[in-house]
Amino acid sequence: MKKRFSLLTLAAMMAAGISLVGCSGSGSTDKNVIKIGVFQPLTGANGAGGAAEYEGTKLANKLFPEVLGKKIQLVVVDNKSDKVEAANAATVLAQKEKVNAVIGSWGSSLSMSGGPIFAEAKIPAVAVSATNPNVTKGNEFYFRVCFLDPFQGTVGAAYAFNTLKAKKVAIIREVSNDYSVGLAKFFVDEFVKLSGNKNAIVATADYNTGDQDFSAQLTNLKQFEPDVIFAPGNYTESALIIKQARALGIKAQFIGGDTWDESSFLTVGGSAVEGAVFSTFFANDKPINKTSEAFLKAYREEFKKEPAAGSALGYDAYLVILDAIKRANSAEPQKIRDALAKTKGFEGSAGEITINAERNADKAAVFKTVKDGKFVFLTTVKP
Amino acid sequence: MDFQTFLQQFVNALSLGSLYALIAIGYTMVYGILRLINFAHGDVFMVGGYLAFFGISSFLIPWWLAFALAIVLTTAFGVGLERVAYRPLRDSPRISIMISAIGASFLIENLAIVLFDARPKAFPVAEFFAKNYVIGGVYVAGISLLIPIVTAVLLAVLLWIVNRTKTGMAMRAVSTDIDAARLMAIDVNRIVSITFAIGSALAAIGGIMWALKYPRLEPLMGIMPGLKCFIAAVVGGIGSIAGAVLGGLLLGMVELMTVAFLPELTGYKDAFAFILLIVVLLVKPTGLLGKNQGEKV
Amino acid sequence: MNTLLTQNDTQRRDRMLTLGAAVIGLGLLFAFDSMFDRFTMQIFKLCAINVILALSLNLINGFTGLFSLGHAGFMAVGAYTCAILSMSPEQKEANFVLQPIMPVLLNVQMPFLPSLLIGGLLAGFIGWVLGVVTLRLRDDYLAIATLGFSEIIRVVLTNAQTITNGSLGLKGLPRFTTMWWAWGSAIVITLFLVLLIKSTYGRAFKSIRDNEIAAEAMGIDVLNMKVLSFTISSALAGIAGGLLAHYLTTIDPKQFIFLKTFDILLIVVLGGIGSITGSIVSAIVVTVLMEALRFLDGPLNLGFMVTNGIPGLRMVFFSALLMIVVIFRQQGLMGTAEFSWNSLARIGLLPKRGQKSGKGVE
Amino acid sequence: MSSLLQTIDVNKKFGGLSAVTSLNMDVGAGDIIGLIGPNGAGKTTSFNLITGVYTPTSGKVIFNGQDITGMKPHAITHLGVARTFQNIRLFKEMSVLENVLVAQHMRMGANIFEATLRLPSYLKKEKHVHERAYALLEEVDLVEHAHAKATSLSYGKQRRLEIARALATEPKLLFLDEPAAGMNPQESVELMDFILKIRDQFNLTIVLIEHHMQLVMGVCKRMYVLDYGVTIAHGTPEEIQKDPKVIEAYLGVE
Repeated sequence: MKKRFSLLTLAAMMAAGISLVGCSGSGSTDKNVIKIGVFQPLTGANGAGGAAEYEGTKLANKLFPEVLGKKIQLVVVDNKSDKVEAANAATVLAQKEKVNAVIGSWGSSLSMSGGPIFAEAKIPAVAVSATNPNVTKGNEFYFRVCFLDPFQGTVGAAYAFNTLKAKKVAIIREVSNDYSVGLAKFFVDEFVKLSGNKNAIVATADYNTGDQDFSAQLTNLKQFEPDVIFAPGNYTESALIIKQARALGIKAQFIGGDTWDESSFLTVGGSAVEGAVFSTFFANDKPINKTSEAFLKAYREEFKKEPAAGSALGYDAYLVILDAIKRANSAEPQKIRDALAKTKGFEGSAGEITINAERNADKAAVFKTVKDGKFVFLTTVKP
Repeated sequence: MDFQTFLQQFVNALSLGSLYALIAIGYTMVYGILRLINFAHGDVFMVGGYLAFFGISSFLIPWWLAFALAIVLTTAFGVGLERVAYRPLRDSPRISIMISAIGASFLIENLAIVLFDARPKAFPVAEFFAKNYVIGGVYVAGISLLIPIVTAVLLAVLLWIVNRTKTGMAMRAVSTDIDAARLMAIDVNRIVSITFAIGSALAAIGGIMWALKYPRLEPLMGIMPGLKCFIAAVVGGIGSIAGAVLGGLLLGMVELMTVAFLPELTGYKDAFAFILLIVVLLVKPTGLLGKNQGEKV
Repeated sequence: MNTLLTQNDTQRRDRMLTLGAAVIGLGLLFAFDSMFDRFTMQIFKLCAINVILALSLNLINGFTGLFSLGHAGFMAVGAYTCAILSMSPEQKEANFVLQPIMPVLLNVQMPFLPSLLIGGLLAGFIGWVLGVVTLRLRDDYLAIATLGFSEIIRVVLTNAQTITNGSLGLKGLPRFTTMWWAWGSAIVITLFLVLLIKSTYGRAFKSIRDNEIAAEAMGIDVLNMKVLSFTISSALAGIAGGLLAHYLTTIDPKQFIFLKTFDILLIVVLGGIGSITGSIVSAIVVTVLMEALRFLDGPLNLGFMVTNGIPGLRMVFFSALLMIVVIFRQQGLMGTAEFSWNSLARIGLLPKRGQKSGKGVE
Repeated sequence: MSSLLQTIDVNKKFGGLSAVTSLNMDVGAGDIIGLIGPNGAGKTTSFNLITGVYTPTSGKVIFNGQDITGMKPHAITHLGVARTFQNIRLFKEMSVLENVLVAQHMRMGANIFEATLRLPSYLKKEKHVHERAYALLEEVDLVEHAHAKATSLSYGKQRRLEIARALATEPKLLFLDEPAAGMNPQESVELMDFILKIRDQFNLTIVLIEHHMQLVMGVCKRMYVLDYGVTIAHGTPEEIQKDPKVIEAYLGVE
């Protein structure tokens, strides 16, 4: 009896499972709809970043729902901040939903998981804030609307050397995070080059993603009395680092990268992050162009809060694709791809975007600092 | 490394270690009674932190009231967890209970993602806790002074409960032999509930202290502290309250001192706890202060 | 009334049925290969990989009764070994942007099969070392020690920059894991495990699970047997890891966090701890459901209201399912039962097996 | 008389507690020896010390001229010592047949490759152990239950299965821990005959723990009486029955 039960349940489960997979791909093949896939982590470790970018894309879709007289439909898949899930999610977009183009994903490693799948299906993908060079390297179909890790590391070093006149720099990096390790390396290379002093980097400390206590590392760094501490990494860890550094009496200037551009950085860091400087894509207190102005207005109305850089870029990624479709006068993926590659001087909310031969965006970096508990625009650094 | 720096590192380690100790006590109590690795302990800890957060941020009640409410609600949550997930399996093979614990942990985490949102939240730290002090050139955050005191007080209270009260005696009886205790007319279910209540209250206090020291909340924040505090409990000798405190302090020391003295090994920090665990298990499986218990043949 | 068959007839029938099923199965694989679209194919391949993972975890947890939580680590070892051995020097140079790869490893390039096998062997070897060290520990201590060990492996992979490319991970691995590789491996490994479990070694494993002290007293070298089972299980996990790496074409240390082991455990528990059939069915069902239930995370139309999309709901479903099964149906879908043609006969889908000849029963 | 098993001054302490003190047993080949005493007298502990479950705190265990003190249980079984358990320890999820087959694993000498590849050499061994297993089950009258789960058997049958399983390891020396526990008088008498039968048939030496006096007195050639871990008497059943110390130890017990 029991056995009969389990065998029957088993059969039922299998049948249900298979039919579910079969029919869940009910993506309409309506000719008058253009589908853009949103390939983002909405849950898991990268959930926050993915959600911010998605907000921007969603807003853009609301403002510009049509192109070439056709409706644009966003197809959202959650890649769960997990590589296996990301590969599956990418396959859903490419094979089942047959989207015309893809936006995403937050997190370079997730983008890389989807990369080969989009390339094989010949569907263009536009990364929003994935800054690892490997995302677009060797993949004819992956583009991005942001700059790269090397660039951020380099401008960070230039800022530390030229503007802050730093002599002694310490590094604290998140070893289990490719982003942080990458930025740190390019920062060090550039700073040593600029200062001509091989010993200008006085100390390097490491930590792991998810760590909460950095007091040992910071106490070690403190002995070297650095002028500047470069600390690229997740905003939550970074905010805790700065907080703990101040509690340990470290007065050095902190510099970071675009990941700090998140309101939680301010709330977690509190008064400790006052004066921290970082490079990013976008400043919301000073619209740099008309698109920027329009975006800020609409975003504030829609979400009743200040946008993160990721949201602006998510907005831009959508517009860049829209622009490419217009120029190609077709929603055919291959043609969108070719048009994307020719994007030049496109006015995005986070600055002008020119797609170069490596399918990366040539654009300026924005420097911001924290003042009175708010992000404040400092300066722009061109490549 | 000069003496000042060493002293600073020592204080850092003491502060982290006493936080570990605080959570490890709860772990060791539950394990001591049920021989169950409560994988969900870390998640109860997370719930404690979130409840305090919602009290302050959403309901705008004073922090002390929010803390008290969070501790009470988390305690109820822990007792409920035992009812639902562990009690039905009390006489099942150990593997089943362990799977149930893993499942419970999984479920709480995923529910937290749905209910609390996956994005990290900043814990509002009251002025009172945010002060920093400089004592003889050593920088100490106010909260780092408070945690060892809280841990010491709780340790004293628990030792008193376990060794001096009737409930404590019943707890010890259940932990030695659950069947014999039943025969002695001890209400085992009640004792287990009380143990879970104490363990969960400790987890809640630990969660709040953690959030005050590292003011960032996220649904998965309990996993690593949970594992590490379990390790601390094992190292100290499972079932031994003093051992848990010792294990917690030791783990804090090992983690921070390795980073301090061998900075090039920092990337391996999370491995130290596990290496310490494996070494202790192999050399002295009962932990530093634990007692031996063999299987009857 | 069912026709009564003699035992010999039954055996012949079973053999014919098995042969028939194998032919049909092979035919189906061929049909799927040409029929399914890319997406369904991806999921179908993932099913095979999860079958291997579930079976290997079941060997140690279900058949030998050792609660091990180290599977993610062994997968990682297999995945990395296989990837590094099979990538071309150019791909490696392109990947190692921060620090160059160790020169010894740079120019190694092997075909998929030897890479996969070496990955499995290395995972097995590490499993053997870990087994010798930790298998004298009892259940819950063993669980936590193996979990710890898998985390240690991950931490080492993250930090061994010149071997693994650290946190940057590896990308651009050749897409070797075709349907035939995935299912071929799954079938070979299933066959191997069935034969192993049914052999005297399988009986020895199960005796340890059922009563360790009695097993020892019956002359079973318990520690040795545990180590053997653990080593095989680790090696198979390594092979699954290698297949996974070349299925995804990109790997990094973070994906092998210990929570990955819990995913496999979910499959094993749902299928029935100690049932090969259960693990296979459960691996397929869970993999398919993981995809099929994706809609739970998106906006839901419940008829009376439309939710805004609750990311994470899908995982709530799976964790709740796990809890319900553990509490209400501890033995999982199949318990320790296995599929056999007789079980089909018993529920009336095939003629009944005759009474056993020989010894007069009744 | 050549002795098969000798324990020389074996002591076992748990913490501060002496469970067995100065155990000096001498068992000759072919003997049936009884080990009796009140509950908690250290009888099962003595078994565990000899079969390797516990390591003696001091003293030596000599089996067949070889020092087996501190050897692992499976190694001792390999040398030819088998046992049953007081609290039945069958392999619960396995069939009756499989329980007996497991016990032959050690003697099969099959390596894992021939076993998983089903090489002819292995199939031959497998056939042999199956035949032997059926023969042993026949011996204990359990053939009809061969494919039933071990735990589905009645209590008495489970005890018989434990004996069959122990015999499958091809022992020279067999320890039976309360074989008659839970049996009715009729069954006990049958058991007595059975013990004598297997002794002769398999050339065994048997040591048994039993509370059932009739059975012990009936089959044992000599016996040892333990109380609080101390051997208070040993000798033939007649001598034991008259020993005042034994009577005192049992007074009020039964």
